[in-house]
Amino acid sequence: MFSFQPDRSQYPDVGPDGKFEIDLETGKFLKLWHGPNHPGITGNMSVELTVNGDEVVEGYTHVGYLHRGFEKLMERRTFIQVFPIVCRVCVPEPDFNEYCYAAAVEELAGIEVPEEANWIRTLILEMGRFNSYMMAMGGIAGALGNGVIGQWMTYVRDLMLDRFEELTGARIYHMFILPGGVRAGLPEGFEARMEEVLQTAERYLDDVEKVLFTNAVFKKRTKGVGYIDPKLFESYGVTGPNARAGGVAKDVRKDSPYLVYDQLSFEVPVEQDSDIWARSIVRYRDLRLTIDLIRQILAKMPKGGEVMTSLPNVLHWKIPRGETYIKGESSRGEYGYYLVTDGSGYPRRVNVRGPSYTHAMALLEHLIPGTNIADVAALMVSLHTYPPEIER
Amino acid sequence: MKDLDKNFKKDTETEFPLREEMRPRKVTTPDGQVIDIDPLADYFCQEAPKVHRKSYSAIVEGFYNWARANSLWILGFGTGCGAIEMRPLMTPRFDAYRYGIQWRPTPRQANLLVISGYLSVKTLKRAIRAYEQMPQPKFVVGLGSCTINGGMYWDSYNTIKKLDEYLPVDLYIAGCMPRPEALLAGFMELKKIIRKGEAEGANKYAENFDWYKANQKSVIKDWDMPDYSW
Amino acid sequence: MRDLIEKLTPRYTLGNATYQRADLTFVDVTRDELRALLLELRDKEGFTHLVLLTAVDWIEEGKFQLTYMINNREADQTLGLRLYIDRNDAEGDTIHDIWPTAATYQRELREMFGIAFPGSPRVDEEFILEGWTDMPPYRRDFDTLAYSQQTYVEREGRETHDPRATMKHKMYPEG
Amino acid sequence: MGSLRDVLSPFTAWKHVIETPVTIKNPIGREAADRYRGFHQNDTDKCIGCGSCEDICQNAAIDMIPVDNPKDGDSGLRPQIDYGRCCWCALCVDVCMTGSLTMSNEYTWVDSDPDAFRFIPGVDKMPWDDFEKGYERQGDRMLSGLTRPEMAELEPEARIGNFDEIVAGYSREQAVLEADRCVECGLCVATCPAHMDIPDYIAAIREGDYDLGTQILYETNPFSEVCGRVCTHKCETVCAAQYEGEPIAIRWLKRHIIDNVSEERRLEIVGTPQVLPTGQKVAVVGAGPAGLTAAYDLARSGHAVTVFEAQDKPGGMMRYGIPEYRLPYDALDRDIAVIKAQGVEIKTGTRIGTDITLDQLKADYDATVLSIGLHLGRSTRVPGSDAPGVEAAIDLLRRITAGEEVPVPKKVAVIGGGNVAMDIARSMARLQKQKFGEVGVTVTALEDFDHFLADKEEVTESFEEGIEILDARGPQEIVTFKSGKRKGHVKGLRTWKVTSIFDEQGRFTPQYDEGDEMVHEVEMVVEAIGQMADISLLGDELTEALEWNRGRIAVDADGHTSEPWLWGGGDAVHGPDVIHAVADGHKIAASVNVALMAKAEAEK
Repeated sequence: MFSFQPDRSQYPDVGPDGKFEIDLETGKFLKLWHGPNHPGITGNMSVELTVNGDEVVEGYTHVGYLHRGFEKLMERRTFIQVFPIVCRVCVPEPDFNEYCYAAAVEELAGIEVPEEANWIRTLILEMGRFNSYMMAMGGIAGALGNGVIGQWMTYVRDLMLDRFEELTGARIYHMFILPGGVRAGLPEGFEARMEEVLQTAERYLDDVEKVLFTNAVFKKRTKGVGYIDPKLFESYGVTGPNARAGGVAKDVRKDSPYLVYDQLSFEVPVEQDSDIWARSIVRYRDLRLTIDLIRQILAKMPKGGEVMTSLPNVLHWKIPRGETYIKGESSRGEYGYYLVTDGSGYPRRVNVRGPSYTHAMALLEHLIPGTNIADVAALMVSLHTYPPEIER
Repeated sequence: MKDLDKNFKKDTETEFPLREEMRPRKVTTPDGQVIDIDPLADYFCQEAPKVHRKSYSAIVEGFYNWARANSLWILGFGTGCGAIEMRPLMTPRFDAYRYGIQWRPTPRQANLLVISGYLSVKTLKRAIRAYEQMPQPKFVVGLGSCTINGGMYWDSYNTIKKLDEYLPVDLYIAGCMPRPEALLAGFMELKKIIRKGEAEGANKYAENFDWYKANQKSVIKDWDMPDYSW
Repeated sequence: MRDLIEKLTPRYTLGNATYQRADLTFVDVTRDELRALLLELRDKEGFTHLVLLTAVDWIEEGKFQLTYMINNREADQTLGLRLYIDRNDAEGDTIHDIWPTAATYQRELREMFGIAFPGSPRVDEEFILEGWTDMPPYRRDFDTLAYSQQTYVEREGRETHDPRATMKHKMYPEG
Repeated sequence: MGSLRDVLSPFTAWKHVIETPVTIKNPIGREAADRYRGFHQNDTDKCIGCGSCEDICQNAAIDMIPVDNPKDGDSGLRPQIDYGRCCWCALCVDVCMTGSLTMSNEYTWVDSDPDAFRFIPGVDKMPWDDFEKGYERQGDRMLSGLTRPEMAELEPEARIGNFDEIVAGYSREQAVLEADRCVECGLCVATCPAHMDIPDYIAAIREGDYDLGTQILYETNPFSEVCGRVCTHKCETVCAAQYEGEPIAIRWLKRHIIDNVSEERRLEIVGTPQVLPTGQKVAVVGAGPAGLTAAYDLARSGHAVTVFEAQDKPGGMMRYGIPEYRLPYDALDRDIAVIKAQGVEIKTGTRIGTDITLDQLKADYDATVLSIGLHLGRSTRVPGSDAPGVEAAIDLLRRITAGEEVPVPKKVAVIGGGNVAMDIARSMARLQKQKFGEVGVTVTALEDFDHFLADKEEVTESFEEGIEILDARGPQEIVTFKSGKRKGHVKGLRTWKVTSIFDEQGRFTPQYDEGDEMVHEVEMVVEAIGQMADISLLGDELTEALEWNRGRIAVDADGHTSEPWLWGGGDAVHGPDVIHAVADGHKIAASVNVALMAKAEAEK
């Protein structure tokens, strides 16, 4: 007789702590490797699942497939030479690295940035957030089998890449925010073309609303799934949209405004349910907010002025001993750079604190037990993690 | 390029023990039988690759090459940054599918491995396995500076510098990273090479198998898979 | 922030405090008091969020600096606790029971700096690197370029010339 | 859960079926944005091969490769870029000192040969060489400073009435700012005749390590006080910073180092010869820069050196040719003190030919260095140039320095457009100011201002001091009084407008516009059109024996004359220039040292 109840007759013994006693030698468990190449993972990372039937009893993350040793490489590059490599730390949203690094260097070297450069930086960060959320929307829909959203979102993201290209001169790694300012001002007619992209994006987002968020399947598979207890947020270092989906209205943009965020008016979207659904809808609303912010920035920003201060000669630029931490709100949560200088021409230490570092490992390992194999991908993507920033 | 410190002494002594799950052992099945398993021998076919002979007739070979050229199935394995520029190719704006190019989730269905940028040693191990699992004829495209000469990770301790030391590469695309348009141009070029019958990377791999293996093992310290994992 | 440091000073041996920004302070702490201090800061002072845990290698002084950066989200204050430990047989105390996420940081420090954290979960497993045989790579005395040149093959045929010498030779060929 | 709406709503996606496809018809080769950072271009005519791009490239992607037909003032190298390394960050474009390096917006390059991805932009022909669009720096270079800090100097009113030094030298802050601009390319090192390690001592300024700086200076030049003030700074003419902005003030930075090290400290740093005396004796004729430099080097090699100087004080042209307001005598004395501390004996007031002969030197010494300088003024030989009231600039300058009486009339004309002309004009102006309270000096130069020989600062400062400079005027006649009490004395100078100076073959044949004639009413005419060596002291026999090269003693590359015991150098051999003389001094000393050591070896 067909039954919705899973057959647990073959299941292994349960130990005194209420968890399965995992002994691979019993043959009741199967090791299943999820990754490193898997469409449900944004980037290269693997999760070693121990499954029992289609239920996951244990999951361990394995990272390091993208490790390039950035923090080491930065130590043997001069302050300006670090600038081109920082953006590579995170592929889908590289600009945050550029901003954090530039701001850290500026703080320790005592450099003032022109006002207009701060506006352009904010614009770039929001455009980057837009792109990142577009990938996240496509990813979460794709992980649940709704491929068309991914197609649309990639298209819209590509339109934004065109805007990036004409503003910064590159598509992915913009290398535009350098210590002291930004490389150039807005090109002629940029605002109009940006408005066109934003309108296209809004049109597609309306469709996303209809196809994804008003969708019985999506609701069924996400509501109540992947619940993170808000009590765990502090102990697991959960920040950004993942925390906002659990009722924590924290956003660095709002709480400790950097760049020109204090001159923009916005409300941070918050949800309460803390499940995959809530995380998705928070991102969706944050994406809408980003579109609004880009409009605000373009309307309010000064144009045609200085965008770059004159730096000391970068070939032998030395920064006195000191340390600082610069943070900002990336699309995935608090992103920070910890920079230590020792008075030489090279950073003593750069530590990149990416939100994925806490989200994709300890937290994910905590969430995985008890889920279905099919939900692991959705769970991962809903946490919106980017492996390159974990392992650097 | 400036001259560099050569005094550094690398530690080459440490030997790596076989990982626990790779060791031969006895296992009890759920129905009570005790069986011996030797993962290295059981999980992999250990036969070395063979050179893929050309067809006897030039016309037939030409037809084969035409067919191969027009169905490039790419393994969806983004090894480095460059993978992010492959995504637009899969979507309507650039739409590589109209050129007979598509992405497959498993190596068994793919004939083109795109090494999208840098390869850390850890990923190299997986890339080698993925490559060897692909059916012949198969091709490798190296994407971006990193595959050519190390790129911006030229001094990194964890990324390889010359892809062609470890895998046979049929084509390189310059850029960091190359745009989707450049990728498409590269794939078109690869098609031309295939149609001319010059994309012989896989045969080169089979012919110089020992050389490639020695190179691979020189950087992968914990080699715990059979030499050929097809 | 000064208030907090002053408040804690009678009970803890706090060294050298750096007031980097209005919302960012660094202060030296001692290993014995670290745990008690972290707990007090977390439970009583609202520093509930562990931002990062990392190390800085001061090889000249024979020390590792462990930086525990904690954040009070309500007051928007970040506090960096600097703990100096000996570089030889470096060992830190695990704080994974205070913040579970610290376990990940400690694994990384173990692998990249060779700092032991006894008792931290999975701390001795391979984390990012695989099959690594050399000294922990983030240590200052590890030369990544030399390692890379000895391990990997570079493409040949590159050579460069010094503008100074070349021009001198061009202008004064006889010497 | 799930309403009917939730089931039906997703089907709205089907509306896209009837929308126009967004697919780009032919994506291959789609043009990139105007600012796109694509493949590199290099304007090889503009490029000077300074290697800043190589220095800044964090990927070690750039090599400097020699190319054919380099132009003057460039290293002869061009950047080669390895696209197996490049990350298209464009820092090389941003740092480029001349703005020659740019990026096109081309981005497609596929090849199956991995070694193909290297090229020298601008030299290896590439399809994108002529692309207009692409990345170029916005505005001026921003990664290193463009302008020199202002140096404090005396105002014209304050300086015209005296011989006080005009420029004050850099303060520490200014010097660090200026030193910071250096990109350490080293083009200056090659250009400097003495090959001073300019980037290194500039780096020492940045570090604040003046002891090290002094040490570096003395390795190549014992006349840092002098060269820090009056060097012709050929280095600055090739400085990479000059193409966008001002060249590094190398001369002032040198002076800054030496200003910050006391004389005693300098003696400590330089020390005394650290070798055993060789027992070889060297005579040096002329205590000018070449002679003293050779003496310094030889003394440090352990030889006993005696310098013979005709004037009362050592220094040669540095003392008697350069006015005090440019080079204070105490600065020169400090330099010479260090040289004397090496055990060099300087016999002043000893004129060769009268007090002692070269034959005697030949007999008494193991080697003789001839560095006699150019102490005779050349004459224009226009009618009237032998009249009373016509003076030679070089002679006047010497007399001013020596404190001898010089005639100071109200109106003076100077013929010549070089630095000596400026020196004498400004010296006369000072004397006039002291005597009459006003300046009346007119300088007439053959060259126009675009091709002026004197340094720009000299000209500007002369104008500031109220000196009249007339460019492109050729002297035709020195008009004399035909009658009266002052019959035969200078009355004025008649000049014509110069239309061209050189003919098509580059020979000196000035052409004049005779219609544009001027007569300058003056009481004194100073000729400052060049100097020559006083070779009479050689004696007929030696003059006969030596080989000559267009009126100058011929020497080989080491400064050796055709006589085995005699070396020659300095202005007398190579023309007037302090730093050349210093370089000559080193060269001669090295050559003499080799010869003497061989001799000492043979004597053993």
